Amino acid sequence: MKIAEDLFDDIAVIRLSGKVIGGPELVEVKEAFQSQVNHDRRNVLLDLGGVTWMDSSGLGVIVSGHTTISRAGGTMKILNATKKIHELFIITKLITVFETYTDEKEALESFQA
Amino acid sequence: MKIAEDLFDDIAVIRLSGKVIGGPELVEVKEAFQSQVNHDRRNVLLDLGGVTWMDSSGLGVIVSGHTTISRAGGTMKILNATKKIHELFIITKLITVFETYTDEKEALESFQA
Amino acid sequence: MATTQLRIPSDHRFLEPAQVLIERIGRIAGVEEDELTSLSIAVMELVKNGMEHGNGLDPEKRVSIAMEALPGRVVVEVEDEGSWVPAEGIGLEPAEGEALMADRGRGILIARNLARWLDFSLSPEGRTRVTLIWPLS
Amino acid sequence: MATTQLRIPSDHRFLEPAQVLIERIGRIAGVEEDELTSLSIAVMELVKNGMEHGNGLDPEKRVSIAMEALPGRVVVEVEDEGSWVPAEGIGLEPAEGEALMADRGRGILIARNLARWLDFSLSPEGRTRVTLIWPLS
Ligand SMILES: Nc1ncnc2c1ncn2[C@@H]1O[C@H](COP(=O)(O)OP(=O)(O)O)[C@@H](O)[C@H]1O
Ligand SMILES: Nc1ncnc2c1ncn2[C@@H]1O[C@H](COP(=O)(O)OP(=O)(O)O)[C@@H](O)[C@H]1O
Repeated sequence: MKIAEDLFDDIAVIRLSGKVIGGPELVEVKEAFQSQVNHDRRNVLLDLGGVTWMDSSGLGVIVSGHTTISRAGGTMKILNATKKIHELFIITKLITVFETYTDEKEALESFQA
Repeated sequence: MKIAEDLFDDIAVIRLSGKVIGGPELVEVKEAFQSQVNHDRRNVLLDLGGVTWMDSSGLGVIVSGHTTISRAGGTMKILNATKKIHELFIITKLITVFETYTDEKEALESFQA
Repeated sequence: MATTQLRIPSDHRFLEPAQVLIERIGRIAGVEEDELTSLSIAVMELVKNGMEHGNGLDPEKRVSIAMEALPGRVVVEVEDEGSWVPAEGIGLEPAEGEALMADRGRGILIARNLARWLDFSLSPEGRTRVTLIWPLS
Repeated sequence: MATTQLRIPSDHRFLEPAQVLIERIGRIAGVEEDELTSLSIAVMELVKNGMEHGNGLDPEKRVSIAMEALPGRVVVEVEDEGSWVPAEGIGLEPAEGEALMADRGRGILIARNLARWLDFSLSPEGRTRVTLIWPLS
């Protein structure tokens, strides 16, 4: 698993890639979310386009990030969930909680609205 | 494992790549050697540059190919054995049987000599 | 064909090797290429539960994964060193309301939804055994 | 850390998944990155022997690979369902002369040369067990 970050004006894009499979790496993802709050960034776009494998542990850490950011008055949205990952959001009904996008430009603009 | 073939004048270059790990794929390699003899090609250069994994079964099929080609009056030489594979040729003393090259041009020219 | 079996210590570092093996054995057993990820997700949910809940992440305790190809299906059995009897209907329905935002509690739900069939039992030695059936098309 | 164990049917299709697993477990056990291929070559020579010579490629018979990290070394035990007692000094010296060009007979020589230590015994159940020790630097 890899984590990369981009900043577009006041929107932080966190890009996960590889296998999100559990253990210490999930703590890293959690910290990436917490770090946005610490830097007073409220608009977070989580790019899952490069994630090749993820299970409920990955969902758990995304949900907890969403909660952290919401509590700080911010919003987290999801970009490019692959078909398999989208299926996990549907099975767990988390799809009702997250705004999901397949186009980065559109996703970034949605924060401005 | 993949097998590709190139023909330079009267020299057949057989390029193996991937994992040469045993079972039916070894039969394919054997057939690639036999096919040179069937087509009356006597100069065979075996390119191992793309082989990422090989063990004694791979050596066995190379030795048997060498025998097949020698019996038909031809020669088989080895190109680009990686460090790990070269080590196998040394351990087994097969290095005393095969001419090995690390430069394709040089290897091809050696058949002309 | 005999059963393939993998036993790993309860340590997160072994999850990835297990996931890779499950997909490769699934492929040999005849699972479609585009279903291999779902198979490994379902099985790994159970393996992770065995490591974490069954074995309390004690690296001296192991989780066993047995995979067998039978006509029309692959049967996977995941065993840990605990002896757990789950509540009736566990993982049948997604959480609602507040609970929807819990950090955990989605593993069995996901495994159940991806596989055709999931069953909890105790092995002859009294250990937690989860059986998953994956249909072959 | 408990032993990791893989049991596979005697079918060549399982060789590649086993090789991949051995390298991953070797990495976790602390084997250097550039030694992982040599480790997996050495172990797979034994696994292939178990499948072919010990089990006669009967897919109902299995080969077991157990890997354990101990201080300074990784111990690998490969067992099949035969009960073989090898000749003294097997695989200590490379073939010479005519025999150099034989199709087979290089597996144990290679395993011996790549690993620090190789030993043949029978398990308590009387089955062929080959033990390989890989030093950690
Ligand atoms: N192998 C097991 N041994 C003991 N308890 C288990 C086991 N698997 C699951 N459980 C229990 O069932 C609950 C639900 O499991 P699951 O749906 O996978 O979610 P999670 O593991 O994220 O909590 C766990 O929190 C745990 O209490
Ligand atoms: N697990 C085993 N069970 C029975 N016989 C074996 C076993 N391993 C090796 N042998 C015997 O030892 C011989 C030498 O083995 P090896 O050096 O690996 O070469 P190869 O397998 O290519 O013949 C084999 O041909 C076989 O007769």
